[in-house]
Amino acid sequence: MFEALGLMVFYENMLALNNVSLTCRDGQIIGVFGANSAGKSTLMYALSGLMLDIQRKEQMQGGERITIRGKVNYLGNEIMDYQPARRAKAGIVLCPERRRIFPESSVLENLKIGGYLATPAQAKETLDYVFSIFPALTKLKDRLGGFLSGGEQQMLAIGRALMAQPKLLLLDEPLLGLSPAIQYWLAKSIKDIRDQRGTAIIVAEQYARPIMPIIDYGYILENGSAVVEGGRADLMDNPDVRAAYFGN
Amino acid sequence: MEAVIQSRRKERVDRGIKVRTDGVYAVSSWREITYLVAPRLLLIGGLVLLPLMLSAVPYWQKVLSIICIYSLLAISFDFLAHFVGLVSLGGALYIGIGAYTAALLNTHLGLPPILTIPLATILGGGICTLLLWPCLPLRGVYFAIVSLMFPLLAARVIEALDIFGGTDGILGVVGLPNKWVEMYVLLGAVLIILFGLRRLVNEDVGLVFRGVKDNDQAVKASGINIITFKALGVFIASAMGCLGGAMLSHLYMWAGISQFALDFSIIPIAATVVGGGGTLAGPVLGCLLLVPISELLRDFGTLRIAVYAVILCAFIVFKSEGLMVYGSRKYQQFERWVQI
Amino acid sequence: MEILIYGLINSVSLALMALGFTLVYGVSRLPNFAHGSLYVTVGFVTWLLLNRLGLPYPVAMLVSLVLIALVGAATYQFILVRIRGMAISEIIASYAIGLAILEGLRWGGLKGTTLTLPVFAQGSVDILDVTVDFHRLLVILLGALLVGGLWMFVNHTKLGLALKGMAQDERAALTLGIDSDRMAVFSMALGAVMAGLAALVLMPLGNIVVESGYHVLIMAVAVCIVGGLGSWTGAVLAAFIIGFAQILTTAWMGPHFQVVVALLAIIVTLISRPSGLFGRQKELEERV
Amino acid sequence: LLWLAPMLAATSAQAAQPIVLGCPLSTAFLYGWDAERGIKLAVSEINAAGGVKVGNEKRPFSVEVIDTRDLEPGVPVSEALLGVEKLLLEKKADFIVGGPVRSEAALAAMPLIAKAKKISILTSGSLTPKYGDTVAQNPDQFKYLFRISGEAKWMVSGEIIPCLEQIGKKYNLDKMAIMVQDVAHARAGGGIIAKVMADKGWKVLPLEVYPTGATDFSLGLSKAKSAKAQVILIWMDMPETSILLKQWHDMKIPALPFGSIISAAEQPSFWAATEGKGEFCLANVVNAGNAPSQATPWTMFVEAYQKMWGVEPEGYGASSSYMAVYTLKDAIERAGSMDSDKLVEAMKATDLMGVYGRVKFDPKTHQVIPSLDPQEGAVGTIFQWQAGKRVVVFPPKIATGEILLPPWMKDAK
Amino acid sequence: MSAETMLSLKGVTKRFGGVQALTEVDMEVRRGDILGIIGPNGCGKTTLVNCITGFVRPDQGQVIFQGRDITGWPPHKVADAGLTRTFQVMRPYYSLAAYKNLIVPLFSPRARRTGGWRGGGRMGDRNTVAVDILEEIGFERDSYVPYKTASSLPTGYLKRLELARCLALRPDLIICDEVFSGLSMSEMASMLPLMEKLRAEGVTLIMVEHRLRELFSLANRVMVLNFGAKVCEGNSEEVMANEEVKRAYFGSEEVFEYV
Ligand SMILES: Nc1ncnc2c1ncn2[C@@H]1O[C@H](COP(=O)(O)OP(=O)(O)OP(=O)(O)O)[C@@H](O)[C@H]1O
Ligand SMILES: Nc1ncnc2c1ncn2[C@@H]1O[C@H](COP(=O)(O)OP(=O)(O)OP(=O)(O)O)[C@@H](O)[C@H]1O
Ligand SMILES: [Mg+2]
Ligand SMILES: [Mg+2]
Repeated sequence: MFEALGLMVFYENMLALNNVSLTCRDGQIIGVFGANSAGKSTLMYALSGLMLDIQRKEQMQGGERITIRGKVNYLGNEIMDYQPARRAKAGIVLCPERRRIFPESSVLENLKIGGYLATPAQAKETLDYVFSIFPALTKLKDRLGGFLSGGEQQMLAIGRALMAQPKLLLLDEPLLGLSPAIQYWLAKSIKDIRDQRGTAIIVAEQYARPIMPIIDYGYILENGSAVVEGGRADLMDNPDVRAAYFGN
Repeated sequence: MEAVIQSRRKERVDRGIKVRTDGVYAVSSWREITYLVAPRLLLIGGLVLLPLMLSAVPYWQKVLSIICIYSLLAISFDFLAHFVGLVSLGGALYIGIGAYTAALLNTHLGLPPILTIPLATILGGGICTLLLWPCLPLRGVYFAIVSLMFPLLAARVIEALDIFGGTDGILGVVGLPNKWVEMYVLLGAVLIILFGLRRLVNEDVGLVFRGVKDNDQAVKASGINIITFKALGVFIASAMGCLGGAMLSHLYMWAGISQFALDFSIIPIAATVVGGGGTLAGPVLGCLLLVPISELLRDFGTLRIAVYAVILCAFIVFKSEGLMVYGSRKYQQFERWVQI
Repeated sequence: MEILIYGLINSVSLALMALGFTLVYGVSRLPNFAHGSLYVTVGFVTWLLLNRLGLPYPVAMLVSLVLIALVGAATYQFILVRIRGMAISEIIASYAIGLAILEGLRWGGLKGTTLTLPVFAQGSVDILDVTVDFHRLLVILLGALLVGGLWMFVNHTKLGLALKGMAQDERAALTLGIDSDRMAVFSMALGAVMAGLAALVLMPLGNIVVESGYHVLIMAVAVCIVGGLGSWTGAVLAAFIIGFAQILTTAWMGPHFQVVVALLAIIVTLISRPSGLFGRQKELEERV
Repeated sequence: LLWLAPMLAATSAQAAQPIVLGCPLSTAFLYGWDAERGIKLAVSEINAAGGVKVGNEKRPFSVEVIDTRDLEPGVPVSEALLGVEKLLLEKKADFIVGGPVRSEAALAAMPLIAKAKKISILTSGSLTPKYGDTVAQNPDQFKYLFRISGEAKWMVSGEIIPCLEQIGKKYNLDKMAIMVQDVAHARAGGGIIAKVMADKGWKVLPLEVYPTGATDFSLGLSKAKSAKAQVILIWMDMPETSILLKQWHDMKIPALPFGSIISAAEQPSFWAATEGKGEFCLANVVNAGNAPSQATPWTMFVEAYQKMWGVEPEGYGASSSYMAVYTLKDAIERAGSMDSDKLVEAMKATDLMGVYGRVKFDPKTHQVIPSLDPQEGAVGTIFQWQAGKRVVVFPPKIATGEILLPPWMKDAK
Repeated sequence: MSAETMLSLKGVTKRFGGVQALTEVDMEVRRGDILGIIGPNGCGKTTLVNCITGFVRPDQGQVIFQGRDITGWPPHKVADAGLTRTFQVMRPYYSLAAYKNLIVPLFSPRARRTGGWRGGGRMGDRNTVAVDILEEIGFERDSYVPYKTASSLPTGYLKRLELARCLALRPDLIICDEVFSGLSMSEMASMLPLMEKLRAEGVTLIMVEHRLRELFSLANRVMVLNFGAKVCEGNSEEVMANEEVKRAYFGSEEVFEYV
């Protein structure tokens, strides 16, 4: 369904992603793990096309030069030069790192804006679904996005991404700042979303413990290269991975 | 063919000397010294010699003085906007206050220009800072708009209350002894301020200013009072503008409410955008371009401003990063194609 | 009573002038400093169509609105898109565009006070002893309609919401499939049409003069900022505050102080409410 | 051959070296372009007739106009001053004729022009008495500066007030409202009129001062209406005055609008701009000849102007600018030299019949001497809009029609 | 332990419009303590930190720091008195290089008075001191990381930069708002000794966290908030044993097990 081949991203002269290839089949949950500055966010940006936008803005301001190479195939099309909005229309939706909530819109409005690509019926249905996985948001409907607490914003960001009716959902550090209970629920919900809606999901995380058990296939990034890949069981059994991500 | 291009990318590399001189000055050869000093020398030498070169066309000497006044404003805008984070559209306020202070000191107290100009710089800066003090907590556009309202208000107040000569302005301000003094005082001021500020923003105090711009909450959390720093920034910037205003009033032997005119707020910003914001030297470059262009276009008569606006637009759109940014990048770095 | 009625008219006129700017800036964070010149252009084009080509009034109005929408869209598509996101450059570039248009018009024959558009309806009525002409009443009506319509648009249509999203965080909007460039073109066109509508409604009361371009721009900016970015209620309220401040000073202190008081009102409002009447900008930015 | 070229150049230059008139004018505005047209008209006439006789040679005039933008809001006066300097330093102007137009700019330019020791004749715009006063106070410094157009003090006491009295007597009116623009000359002028008319027994409502660019005058108008004013005196030089008159018409205010300075109503196009709603408005155009009249045999000026520019003279700067060039020619020919100091004397001795009567300068203030009789001095003109035409109604010596009242005023009576 | 009281809160209450963010919170921290604060998302932890550090003014109640009533002081005065905090949503100076980020606190009045971190602030070369601090909290000195602009740093480094900013001031009390989230296991493991060391140097710590394992290994006392009110306080075993905490914070047995 989705396949990235030989992705390379340079920030000026720094290689942030080195020849990373990644495949995601229909309805799979893929995990991407890596420590700080391994290049997870960069990968997510490249997959969602945001990198193209970042590149353009940088160029305008004459700043550093970003080079992107590689191929992305999605549902039989080569989409590397699709702009992010077009990729979103095609069903690739990113829930970006550091939340990026619309601060001046209420929670409900945030979700409604997220429903830009959805039909009214879909929007309504998804809205109910979002509130059912994050009941905490129900109470906060009218609060401005910017006033939410860190964790609440994280939930909202995920909900908003769901509103865009993704076929492939990219989650960048979804667990950041969530309480253990919500982390646990979120991990469950990710599985739910896949099971109930057939959405394929790629999760980038460094806190692997809650996510690892739900993935179908995983990649470990280190300094921009995918050093280990394998199915869930393979990864769980790999002693290096256990040491780095489970602390035992 | 396609594949070949695919696998190459253009690389930018800092020239060795640039890397080394970012913090430490360990220069070893004449070549390197030249590399460092040449652009600075070009600017200083060029500006110092310009009045002499223009002596055949006295009118352009006058234009040069005006360029300097706009440069002062443009540097002050750039400093406030890109290093303190206050986008101030109050250039006209600084000019006006400076001009009136100098004119009043001169006509009422009879002080000579050698006193009125420094006094107007300091006093004017103080007055502007006091006026803007209540607005310092404002952010972004809100501050910009309030600072835009102040010069309009000042002009209207003078008009409505009919003080300081009302709409007629203050006549009889003493002129400067001769045009060389005019030009060299202004050029000197521009150069000193330019290099002084460039120094300042990289000092520790300057870093605090930049901190305030980037993220004032974090500065607060570091135990620093941001209002004090913003006020200091405004004082530095407005004193520069007031210096320009004081010079302007002595240059034309007159001060009037039109010195609060919008042009003084807008042209410096245009110059900053054209020259490249955040470089301090860029705005001067911008003024050196824009003001003469405007003068050259005078032959177009009424159409002049339209043509000027189109040229301005073209600059902004085609070199959106600003000439100085572009230039220094080309100077400091070289580019080459590398195989991936 | 006079104060009330004329204050109302004045305020609605201000709100009308500001709507287009507020829409473009408040909603999609694109400072369109060519707003005033679009306003004047519509008046001038309509006048040309009316008097030179002899089109009927409604047709002339319609055609010039369509034209101005295209101009607005083209401005973004060909010029502003290259400096998107650099706020100061955007301001200066759009101001320069506005200047070029205005001074071009002036050069092209729009000098002095010769041109005017006909009013929609002749005659006047006495409301509680105050003589008000029909056209001014129409202004109030149209103003109310436009504000209401826009409010609906921004809060209850997908397009409006998308614009709002784009304004707050462009990158996040991109990930949701909101094509920011297309939206910006659209909002510029819409803003231009708003400026045009305001011009068509307000110009018959006065003349088509280049200077009003600058006046409209300053007023629009003031209303938009005092109201608080992106807040409709705020913008309308700000228009009323400034509008009544003007009329009240005219009545009590003499028109003399009209501008002084209006400017003071703006400054004082902003100092006491640092992000405009209904804006939450400052609070949001300072939330840690 | 080498020495021939410079000599040739020198002789040919000498043969036809023009006298440069530098005209700093805000050409995008009425008081700028009307002056420009007046000057150009005079220059083309003079050049067609062979030029100016300086000593023994005939030299043509050439005109250098520079757009000073001083009437434009938001443009600093220093821009205008730079324009003046450009004329002086780069265009090598021998004389400054015309502006700067805004009083403030004209005053500010005084020291600059004086420093260059060039004769300057102010012809349009600025009405401030301060100009002449400044010259009188510093005769040594400012002796090169003259003004050939009207000045506010005379306009008020010599023309407007008598005209008002005349109307008052004729129609039995004695209540007046005054609306002025928020600039010094307008406020001062309005204030003086108020005071004098009050002394003469009129009831005068408090001054209404409108900021430049005001677009709504309804409150002031309805105040005037409810106070039963019969004359509304207007002193505003901004285009928005046509809005005022439209509002006046729409609200059917029973009072006669009297523009002591009302830029919008001076232009022939005013009729179209107000869709005829400006009928009955009175306007002052400072000097005769700016509206068709029979002041002197020089009325051919109006026709020549119309022939050259396709419109009647528009603002109040046309006839005076035209006359300035002729005055200068006269003075140069009498002085027989281009020396500034000699020219000053010649200018002071000017006594010339012109479009608006006899041109003589006050020896102290260098201000053209006004009068109600064209045989005595420079006359002004007040006209009224009647059925699409500008009909001169004051001073009586040159009037071509009677002052009329709007029909709703008669009804009200 | 009868060490002196560093910080005490008395009945701190805060409402935002209709939202009751904090209700009558009392708290006491003694010198050398490491106090953990936990609670579900949106329960008011960050708001509590804001109330203490002056970013938000409490509606009622008192904040007393080292015997001084600092309620309602502006943030810069609070920081100057020696009470600093990190931000949950990182707030670096994006356009400055990472180590230059530390010049700002090193330049503050407090650092110049007390000498700042290990006295280096007074000594002059702030750049060196800045790099020292960064090294200490895990930026490799010889790599390019400390010299990159903050805008290009990934989350993990930014979190540590936050902490570094606090250290530069040489505070008496640091409040860490979720410094561990965003760090990988190994990085967290490397931070734990640093925290211990700080405590040994006499710095008091308050840590708001969701990573319970690491928190419990550090903290000598833990406080639980729910809906803006204090639920219980005690050492980690006591807290984990508390029924109400289980209900409010963990929700279900499964989660409890999972933690
Ligand atoms: N705009 C940029 N300019 C230069 N370098 C960048 C930029 N953005 C990221 N980098 C660098 O690219 C590398 C990868 O960063 P990335 O944000 O992808 O890491 P990450 O794996 O998401 O880390 P974290 O989990 O901490 O968020 C880092 O070394 C970072 O410094
Ligand atoms: N300025 C404000 N206006 C309105 N509501 C606010 C404001 N600040 C915080 N809140 C609300 O107060 C509650 C507490 O927020 P706080 O940030 O303290 O939570 P938290 O405990 O830090 O949560 P998390 O673990 O998710 O960071 C939240 O529900 C938030 O929406
Ligand atoms: Mg990341
Ligand atoms: Mg929090």
